[in-house]
Amino acid sequence: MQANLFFGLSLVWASARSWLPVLPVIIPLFTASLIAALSRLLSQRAALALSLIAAFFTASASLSLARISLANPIVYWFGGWSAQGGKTLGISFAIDPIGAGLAAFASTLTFAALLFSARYFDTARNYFYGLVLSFLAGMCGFALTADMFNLFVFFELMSAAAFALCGQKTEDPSSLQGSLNFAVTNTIGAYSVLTGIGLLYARTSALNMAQMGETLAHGPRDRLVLAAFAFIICGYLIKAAVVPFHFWLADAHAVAPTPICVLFSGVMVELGLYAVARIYWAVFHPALHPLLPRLRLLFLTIGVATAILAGIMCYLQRNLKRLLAFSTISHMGLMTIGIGLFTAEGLAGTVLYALGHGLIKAALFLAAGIVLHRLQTVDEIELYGRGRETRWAAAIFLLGAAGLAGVPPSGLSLGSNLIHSSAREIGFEWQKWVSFFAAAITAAAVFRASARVFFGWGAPAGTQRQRTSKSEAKTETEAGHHHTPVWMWAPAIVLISSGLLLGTLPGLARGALTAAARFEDSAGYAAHVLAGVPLQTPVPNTGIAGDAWFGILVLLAAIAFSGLHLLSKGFQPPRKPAVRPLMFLQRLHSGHVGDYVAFLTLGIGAFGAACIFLVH
Amino acid sequence: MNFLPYLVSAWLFLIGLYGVVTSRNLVHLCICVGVIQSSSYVLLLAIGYRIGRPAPIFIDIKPGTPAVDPVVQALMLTDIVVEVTVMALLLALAVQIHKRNGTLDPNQLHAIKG
Amino acid sequence: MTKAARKILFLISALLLACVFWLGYSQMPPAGFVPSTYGDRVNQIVVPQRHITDAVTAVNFDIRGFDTLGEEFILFTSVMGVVLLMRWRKEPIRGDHEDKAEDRRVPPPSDAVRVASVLLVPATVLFGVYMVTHGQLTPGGGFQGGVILATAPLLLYLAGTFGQFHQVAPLRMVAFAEAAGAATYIFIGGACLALGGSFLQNLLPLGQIGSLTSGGIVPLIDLGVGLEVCGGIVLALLAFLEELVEEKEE
Amino acid sequence: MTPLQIFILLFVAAGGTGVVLTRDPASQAIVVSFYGFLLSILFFVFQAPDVALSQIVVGAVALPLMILLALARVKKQQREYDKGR
Repeated sequence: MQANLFFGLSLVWASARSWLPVLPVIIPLFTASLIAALSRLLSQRAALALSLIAAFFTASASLSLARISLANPIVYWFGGWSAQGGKTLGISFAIDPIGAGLAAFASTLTFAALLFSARYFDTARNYFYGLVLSFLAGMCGFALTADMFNLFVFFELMSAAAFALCGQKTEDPSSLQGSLNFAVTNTIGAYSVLTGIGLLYARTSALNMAQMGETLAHGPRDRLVLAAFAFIICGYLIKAAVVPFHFWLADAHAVAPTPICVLFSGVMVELGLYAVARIYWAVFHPALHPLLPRLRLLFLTIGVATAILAGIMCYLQRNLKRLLAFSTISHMGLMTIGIGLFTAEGLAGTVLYALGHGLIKAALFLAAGIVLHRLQTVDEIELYGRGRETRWAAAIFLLGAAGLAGVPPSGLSLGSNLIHSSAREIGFEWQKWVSFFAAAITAAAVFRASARVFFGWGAPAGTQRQRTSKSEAKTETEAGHHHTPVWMWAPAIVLISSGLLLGTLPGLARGALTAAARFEDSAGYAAHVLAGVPLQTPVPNTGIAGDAWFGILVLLAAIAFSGLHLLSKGFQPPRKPAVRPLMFLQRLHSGHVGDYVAFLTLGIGAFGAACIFLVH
Repeated sequence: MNFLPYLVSAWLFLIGLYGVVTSRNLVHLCICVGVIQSSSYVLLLAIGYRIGRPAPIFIDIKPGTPAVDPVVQALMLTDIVVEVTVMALLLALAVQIHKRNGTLDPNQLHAIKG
Repeated sequence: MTKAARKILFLISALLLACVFWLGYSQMPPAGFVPSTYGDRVNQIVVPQRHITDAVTAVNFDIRGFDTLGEEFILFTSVMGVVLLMRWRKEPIRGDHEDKAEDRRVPPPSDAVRVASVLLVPATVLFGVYMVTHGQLTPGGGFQGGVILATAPLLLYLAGTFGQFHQVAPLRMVAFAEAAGAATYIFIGGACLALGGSFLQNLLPLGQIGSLTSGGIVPLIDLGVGLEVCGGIVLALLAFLEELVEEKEE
Repeated sequence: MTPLQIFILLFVAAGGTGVVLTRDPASQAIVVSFYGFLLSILFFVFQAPDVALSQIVVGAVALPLMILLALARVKKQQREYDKGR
């Protein structure tokens, strides 16, 4: 009897294990179609409950995948078309802790965003939940797949859902073009990716990343490979919103409903960078590794430009959501540097940084959503001193600013420490100061905004320059609300505290380092995917040096800077020559889709040209 | 001559971009995005084609006969579906923008600044 | 940026991009001679291993079936998105006024158009169904057939009134069919898992080569896809037809 | 490559250019339909009948229809907008 029971249980367990790899994609998609099919029968509450359950199970499935794959990546072949003699026919997932961790993270943020939206869309239809779940499925599939074209498919699934969600329920008369800018630039990016895939397919006759990498390693390292590299990487960099591809992100964030901003800033853009890292290490590293020092310079340039430009732009905003969006771009620059170091330490640091940043930024957006819910605007100037009542939002904003500065033990502090030490090792000591600048100025922007909004400090009117970025978002919920319901502040509080305490999680940094080392073991990855050889990557034994003072220094600098700004009544009147470059910078962010696409063309062209001249 | 398909593909990509950049009407702009997408069709088609081989339909020809590459054609099918769906979304967005602003000219939309 | 500045910036960048295209493409194998071991291997196994005579269908629904799952859901998602975007009826547009009936009067189509459209409907449906069911044998399949089927109700629309349109395509049913078609794909994949294979593993009997039931799960998936695509396209087109959408609200 | 293939390739390039340069969306919808048709012929002559069928149902029928419907709606909105002003 007992034996039977045991047998039955183990059977269930075994089948659950064989189901597990597909669950992060299947659960949300199936629930989405269920909600759509029953959209007329289900009440909104029931649809919400279903989506919450789906997000929860997706998160647990992804988490257990991350845990299992710590020992060895899981390779799952769809349709049973496994690799034969190093050649592939079918599509596979290759699940490693970083990918599965990102999927789990995406599901967690989706859960929080759904919870937040419980009362948020008073008139939303059930299709909204279907879209959110499709979005989640796209992100999960994107993080888990090991196939180049499948990656593109999930990229498009994610994008299609994101475009639609971005244009939802904006009550603002005129800013809807933000979602069109988003859709157009990202679609062009997708076709840049597809062009690159075509080039690679012509060379390798494969779509599996590991097989592509193997074939490229044995072929010539010529212009075709580099052009393909440029097209594919640029396509995903558009999603990652680095300079000069970053324009869409701020517009999209200013337009999108706040819960959706959480997903955009918290995880979607980071997934763009994830794809860059994944593709570089799985496909191009075997062929391009001699060029590594030069590629490093290229990525560092992009990262530094992004961090600094967006940092400045962030400080100039008066729309809270747009301010947060630019701060996301600035931090994406730092993450690009982390990835672009092409070291295990740098990647591990970036992963931790992305987690910490995602949690904190999500909480900040939720807080902005609370402000919008209570006060019907997110414009810093209009809100001047009106935020005294919204204590939850104030607390989250202040904590979030500290988190963005990277005070220990937040995930950002842990991550940036790793990135710094890696950068120091390969001779980029100065990277620290870029990081200092970006973290300080984005934190200072949030400090300044919260001081004005929640405490009424500084001058009531903004600076001259800020006036240009007039507020866009109008109410998303109906009428004024006099209290903040628990499902609005609770997710934000949970997110911010987990973001701030992420660094205390024992074994997190060590685990990230191990996972990153395996992630970058191209040969091992290929052998594992194609032949099932277990990974034997040596685990790096570097000590994780904590530099607690850095984060605190950044925090002090941020407080000092914003304090000075507020004391000096906002630099009024602006001294002309000093601000002219800033005004020029602002004018470039025109909201005109033609401008954005022109810059996008410039970006792809310049990146491609740079890549090709790397060889010569 | 055997490089013509690649040239056409590159040309379509660039001319599509040109259309997007200089567009004065959002519906026109969406269609130009479609032209960029068609660039990828031509590229994939050229990659999959093998001179002298038949289509990969093994009804009239003996199974196992060398044929053109079916994988690329499957990718193109996916690509076409993606095109039509993305286009529908873009058009819907354009219609909504018009509804809010009374114009489809991107030069007259000045909501987002800085 | 001014128009001129934008144009100049673009032309310079486009020149750069053209160089990248040129440098990259010039090292491609000439078109028509690109070696494709992947495609060759597929061509060799589809008939013996899968009893499918259309290799493209085999790739789409079996070998790389998971891609197509994603693709179907891209369609499904976009349709949801379009419907949500276009059904944005709660608040009046800026020039707030009540007049809606006036523009709705379309001149009635001439008899010739009406007759032609009605006559075309059965042919369209037949052709669409043929296409959906013969996906594994001949060119075509769920997607193409689905789009063709979706044009049938539109022909009716062309022929006359919305009333007939509604009779043919009650919107709730269309919406339901679309979602059910999408769910079918996952359901089939899951059934393969439950039978002990991996997701979307073709475990059904493969049938006689050349018959309608050949190909194992492929014809079933084809049917689901046909349903989904047909429903999806109808919904998307309807979403653009504002008037109908309003009726749908009630 | 056969002359036919080359010919149609050139036509496609010209067609794409025509689509972009037709600035009026209503006539563009017609040009797009023609362009979709051209592409499907291209697919046919390059031995891709499956893709050609898709292209013809999408590019020559569904897509232009969608564009026309969108334009019709825009037109109607424009009238209401002008009246409301």
